[in-house]
Amino acid sequence: MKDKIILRNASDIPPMAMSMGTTLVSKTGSWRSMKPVFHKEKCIKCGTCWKFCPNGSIKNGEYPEWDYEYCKGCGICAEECPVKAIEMVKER
Amino acid sequence: MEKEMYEVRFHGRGGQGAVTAATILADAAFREGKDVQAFPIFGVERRGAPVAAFMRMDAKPIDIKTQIYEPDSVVILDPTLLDVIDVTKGLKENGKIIINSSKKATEFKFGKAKVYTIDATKIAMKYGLGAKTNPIVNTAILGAYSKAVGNVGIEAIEEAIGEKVPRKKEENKKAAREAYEETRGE
Amino acid sequence: MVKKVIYGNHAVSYGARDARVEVIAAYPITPQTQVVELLSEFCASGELKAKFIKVESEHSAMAACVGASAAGARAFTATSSQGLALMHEMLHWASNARHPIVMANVNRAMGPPWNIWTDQNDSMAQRDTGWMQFYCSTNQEVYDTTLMTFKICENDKVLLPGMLSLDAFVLSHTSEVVDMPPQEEIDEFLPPYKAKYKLDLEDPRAFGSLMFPDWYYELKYKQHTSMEEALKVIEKVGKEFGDHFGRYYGLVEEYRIEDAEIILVVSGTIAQTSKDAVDVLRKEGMKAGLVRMRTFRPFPKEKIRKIASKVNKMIVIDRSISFGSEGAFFTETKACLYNEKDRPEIYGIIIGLGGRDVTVEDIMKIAKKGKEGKFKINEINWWGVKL
Amino acid sequence: MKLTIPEEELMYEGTVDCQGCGGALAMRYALKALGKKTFVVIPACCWSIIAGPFPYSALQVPLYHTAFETAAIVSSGIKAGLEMKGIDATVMAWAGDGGTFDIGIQALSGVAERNDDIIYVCYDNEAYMNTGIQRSSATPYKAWTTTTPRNYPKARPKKDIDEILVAHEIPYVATASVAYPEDFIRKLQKAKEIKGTRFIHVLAPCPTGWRSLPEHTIKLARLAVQTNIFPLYEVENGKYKINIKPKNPKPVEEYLKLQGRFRHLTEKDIKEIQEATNKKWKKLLRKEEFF
Repeated sequence: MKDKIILRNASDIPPMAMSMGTTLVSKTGSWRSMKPVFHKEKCIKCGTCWKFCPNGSIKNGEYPEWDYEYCKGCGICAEECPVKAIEMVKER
Repeated sequence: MEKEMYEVRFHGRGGQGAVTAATILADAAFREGKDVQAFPIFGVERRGAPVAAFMRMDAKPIDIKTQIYEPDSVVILDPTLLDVIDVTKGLKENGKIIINSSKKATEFKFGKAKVYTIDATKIAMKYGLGAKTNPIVNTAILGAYSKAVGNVGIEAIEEAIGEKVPRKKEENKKAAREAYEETRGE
Repeated sequence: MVKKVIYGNHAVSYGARDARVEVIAAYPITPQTQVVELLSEFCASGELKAKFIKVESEHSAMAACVGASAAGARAFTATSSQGLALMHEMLHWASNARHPIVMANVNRAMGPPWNIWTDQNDSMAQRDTGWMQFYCSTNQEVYDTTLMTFKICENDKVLLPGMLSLDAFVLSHTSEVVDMPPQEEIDEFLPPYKAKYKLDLEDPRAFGSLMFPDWYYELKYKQHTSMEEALKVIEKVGKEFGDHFGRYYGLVEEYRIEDAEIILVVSGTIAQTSKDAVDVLRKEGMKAGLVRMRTFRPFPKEKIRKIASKVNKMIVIDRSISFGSEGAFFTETKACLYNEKDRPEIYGIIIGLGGRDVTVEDIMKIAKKGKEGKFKINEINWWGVKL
Repeated sequence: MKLTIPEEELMYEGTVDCQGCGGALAMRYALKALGKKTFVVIPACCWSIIAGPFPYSALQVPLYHTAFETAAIVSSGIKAGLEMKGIDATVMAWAGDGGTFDIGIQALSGVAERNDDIIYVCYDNEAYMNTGIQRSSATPYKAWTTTTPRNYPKARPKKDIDEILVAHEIPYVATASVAYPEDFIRKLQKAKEIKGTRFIHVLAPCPTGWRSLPEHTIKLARLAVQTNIFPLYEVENGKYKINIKPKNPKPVEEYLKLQGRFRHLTEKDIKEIQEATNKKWKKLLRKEEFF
């Protein structure tokens, strides 16, 4: 599903603009200038960060897991975390 | 240009059913094996305003799609129109004029045209067609047409009425038949 | 088989009914109203099992058809003039998204001033929207073309929308005899539409998303190729229709052109009237012929080239005008002949705009004047304009 | 973790919405609420881009892109087509404020008047954001946009689209905010079970156009509710219910000051906005009381 669709010539495309793959090919993680860093010890597993991530880039587990391949670093998770368990730090 | 086709013009007022009359006559002629066309004057129809409609029939297929300029006969649904418009305009020499009127045919004079009259209003009222202020005379007048012109049979007109008239089919057929019986020429 | 004396507008309604359309969306406009009125009755009585969306505008009519077609349904609408103009954006949408929607357009002049009578400026203005365009000249042809257009549009090699045009009043409000075959036979000719591409829960895809220059161009190439392919499909379907019902149709109708010295190129009801003119001219000794243009898009280029190769003179009569240029059929006819070695002299006539009646005498005079070479060759000739 | 909304994700990552996009988040919620048997229709708006360029799609459900003013009616067309094909599913029109309040209102009104069976969601970011922040009729009073410069900001209040839809007597109209996903999802799920035209208006902050920080998206969407600038309420068959009634409404200034689009406001402007907000809130309370 993350595969790029390879198109060579007109015969490879349908007669209209119909999708053949998913946006997972676009790795938006490269957009980040700030990165959410998780402090597990503070986490109360409330799910707030997961709930408010615009792109669903936080996966649900016992604790939240960030999908850094796609996370754009908007900082909503850190801002909304009720116990400040998430910290935005500069990307290197 | 030689003409084998037969063309009829109807005059009435918006709401009197002139267009339907043309369509019923076309339908009837079609039932007798003719190719036909029926159409209104290409305009904006308003209730009460003078309107015209046309019927064209031919034993051969009809190609022509023009309006009718020189009809073989003219049918007048509303006698008050006689004062308002030139109902004989373009009418062929020796053409026929069928008028809804209680007067005798001899009381009218339109050049060489042969005139027929029928009190279609009286007949329409008798069969309860339309309102008192606006009797629907279009089926009765077709009975008169059949008698006067003779190129479309009254039976075919009755059948066509059955097809094209939405309500009071039997009354309309009776009105046409009665008009057919009563129509008199000059 | 049922033969009935019906309006041209009702021929459209019966055609749509017998094509078993599934979704209708339409907005009334003079002189198309009877089309939608009768279809409403068909839907209300259950005679036609279809959803009729009574939209608030023509733009929405076409948009609803687009949606229905995207869901895989057979969709139909009818309009005229200003309504067609309002649809313009969605006409592109329907074609670009490859929806085989069928539309009847009652050819009516564009305002202002208000004019409800016939000419082709409304449909000609939609030339480049990617719709196939067919012009009818009898009520029978209106009915038949409605059925055929679905089959042409839905062909896998075509997948484009199609518009059939009928002249305001001269067909729309004129009653003529129309022969309607039994439903079983129509169903055999036109089976239910099975969309190859559609919105599907089992195979969810996005349609019409952003497309960069890297592939948009190829998509347009494909759209054009399909339009060209339609030339063959139109002829094939016309023949198939004839084999089923005895009435054959092609891209154009050729009338007495075998030995013609002068050929009239005409569309719509004027073409039908022109047949009478040709007959009389022939009786008078002039070898006149007629090509009735049924198809405008795709333009039947090869057909025209073949016909033109045998004559010295052609007169193209247009009931539309591209201001500052000329009539649409005139332009296209000349354009497809330019590189031919032996091309005839071609005159362009504008006639009958806004419903001005065109008579047999008009056509005869035009043919005679053309034969004598008295028309301007590099300009259009306005026939019957009061100067 | 403790989840208060459905876990299933029907939107793929890799979408090109701006950092902190309220519109992307709103779609994530909507698909969670409506599930897999949903057809989505998107007119010209930010989501035309977010949904992915050819040959890719961001949604796990069928999606049709359509012209700016046609979201509502194309949805009706799809619904009609599906019904003819015997397919029972939800059709959701998903349009921005431009496509709803302005260019799309005619078709939307037609659909609502006929009570066509669709859900229409307007994700409202209060300007033409996709074309670069031009004012729409959803832009609030005195806000800056690229067509309402700071020395000549928007002179008219935001159009009350919800009341326009209520006036159509459709079975369900609701407002929502991305800061209250449980409420938004409940409303969508309720709408899903109703037949006819259902209209949900969700406030979706736009950091790019509001000149706010991406991380403030939820905060702003929450403040809009807590200041009564964007009250959460629903109108079911004409009956009003306000979902959140702040005990001590926050001053509008708290909401306005976080947004660069209001940077030029004077004390007087803020006072004026506060008064208008209070008045409108009172009116809403009355409606709830009487209807």
